Amino acid sequence: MKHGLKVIAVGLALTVPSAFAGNGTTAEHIEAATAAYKKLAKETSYQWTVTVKAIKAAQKALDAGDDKAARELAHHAMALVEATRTQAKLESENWKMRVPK
Amino acid sequence: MDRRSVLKIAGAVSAATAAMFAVPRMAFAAYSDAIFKQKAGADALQNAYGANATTPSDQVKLKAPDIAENGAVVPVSVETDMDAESIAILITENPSPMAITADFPAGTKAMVKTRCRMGKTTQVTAVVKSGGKLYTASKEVKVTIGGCGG
Amino acid sequence: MKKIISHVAFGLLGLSVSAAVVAGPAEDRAAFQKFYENRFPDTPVADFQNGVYSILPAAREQWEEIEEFPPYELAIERGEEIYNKTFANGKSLASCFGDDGAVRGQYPYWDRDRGMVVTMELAINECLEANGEKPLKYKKGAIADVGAFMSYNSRGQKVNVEIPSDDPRALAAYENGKEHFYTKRGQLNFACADCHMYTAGNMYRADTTSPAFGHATSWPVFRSKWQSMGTLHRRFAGCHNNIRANPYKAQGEEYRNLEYFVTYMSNDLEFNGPAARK
Amino acid sequence: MSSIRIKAKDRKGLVDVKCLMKHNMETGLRKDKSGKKIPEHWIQDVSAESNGKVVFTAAFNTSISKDPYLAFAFAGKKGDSLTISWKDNTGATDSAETVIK
Repeated sequence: MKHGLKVIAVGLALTVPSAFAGNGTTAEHIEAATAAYKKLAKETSYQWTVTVKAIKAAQKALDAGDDKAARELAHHAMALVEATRTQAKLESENWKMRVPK
Repeated sequence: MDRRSVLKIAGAVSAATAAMFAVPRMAFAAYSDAIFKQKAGADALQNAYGANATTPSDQVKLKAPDIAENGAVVPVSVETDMDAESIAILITENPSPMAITADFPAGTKAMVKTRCRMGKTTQVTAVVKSGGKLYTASKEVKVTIGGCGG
Repeated sequence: MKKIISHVAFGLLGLSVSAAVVAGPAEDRAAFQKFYENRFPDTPVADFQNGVYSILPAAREQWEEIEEFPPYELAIERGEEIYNKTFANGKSLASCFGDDGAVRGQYPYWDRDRGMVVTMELAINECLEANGEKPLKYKKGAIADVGAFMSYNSRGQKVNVEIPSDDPRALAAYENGKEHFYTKRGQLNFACADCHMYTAGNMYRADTTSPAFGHATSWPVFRSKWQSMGTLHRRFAGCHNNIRANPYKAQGEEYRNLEYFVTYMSNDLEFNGPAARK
Repeated sequence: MSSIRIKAKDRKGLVDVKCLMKHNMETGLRKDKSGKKIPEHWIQDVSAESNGKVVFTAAFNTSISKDPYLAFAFAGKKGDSLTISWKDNTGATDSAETVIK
């Protein structure tokens, strides 16, 4: 149960892993999020609809010239990818607890 | 009700489509914008029945759910043991409240069942016309939106 | 824990078979069905095939009104036409599934030759393709109409999914479906079991979740929300969207295995499709 | 094939009628994908006739659900004919005939 809450918390968090914060152009940040999403999709069967939406929204904001919003959305997408990965990792074992005996 | 002009329309329609559908000549009940496009229920009643003074009556049996499963298809039925000529159903919160009028010639039971659309939580009123007077029963139907099915 | 020890003990005694028997699908199913019987003691077991209406009397009343003249009757008619339509090669779906298509009870099944789960919808399309016809789209439209016709003629057939114990691949497919059912997915972090087992009957926003016991019996359904017919896999995809997980491909391996598991869990109920749902 | 499906059963001198009419019942409030309003299109009048005599009439608003359902009952008997017809706001009509069971 604790694990479950953690996943939601990460998933909803808008803030970013700090290592990622400053460097690179916003376009690069969007690219990085897209690449991370694609990698996740290859490695697990877990993907969230919101991640794709965030990436698209980031691109749209960038195209509209809103660099700050685009960057935040790219970071949000990256956080969602990380949260999905955490979920996949936890669930690879945790599902067994839910099977009634 | 202008029965003759209704017959005329029905006749014309049936002539026009006889080759395709072989629609028999028959009298259609009178739809009219004056009843069904009215924004106020009382005006709709006035235009349908020539009166809008109503009396609540427990002899009017209105059946509708407390909470609609889906606002797009809410089962509603009205029935009465009174000797009735017509039944109407009004849905207060809809853009034009009058949903249906049903007329019963002699020998037909004063009962009608249908499925209605309700855009939001609303009062539903059944009106029975009997002996020139209007009797009613009302109830609230809750329409919820959102959730896995909504 | 005790159970594991006893398995080990059996194994040591040379009764290795019993481990598989004790912990296998049959035991899963017994525990699964028992869970719902305990959670909804007022619902007669056979009634679980009616979905959420088996536990919600107020909704049931409206559903029964709809069932007086259900919208899926038009789908059955359309389905019958498609079913009897002659292919370019002179055959028809009836050549594959018999005069009335009353074969619902045979699906889903484990196809030993191909090592995969075969559902009724998949079989319909394979029949079409084998006869040089174009396959149908899997979620709605003609496939749901034909399915409605075939299911209607199959009403009352017992759900009797088999997981052949002599083919480990069948058990693996079952286990894959089972894992899917109990695994949390999507941003909302829900497993099928969270909504449709452990909190079945609770309100989620404006809706009450249905028990998963009986989930697979009534398809295809006419759903008021869709204002059209849809297949079980259409609903699977809708559920995944709701929890913000990417849906899987209709009739892909993931959903076929999930159907295999969910239907097996409803063994001994009856197929009662098509049905009307909210 | 007619757009109307009828079930009519004699129950001790009272004929129970249930019918479903295939019709979109467009309210005029819906928009299509391009954002254009879909014009209202709905059944306005329904009439039932048995052995040449009108036994039931109804008028509908757009608030009657898609594929309208109607149930009513009249004095009649097994073997009698029953014809149900509708007319919509475009002037289109359809009808279906059945024998009471």
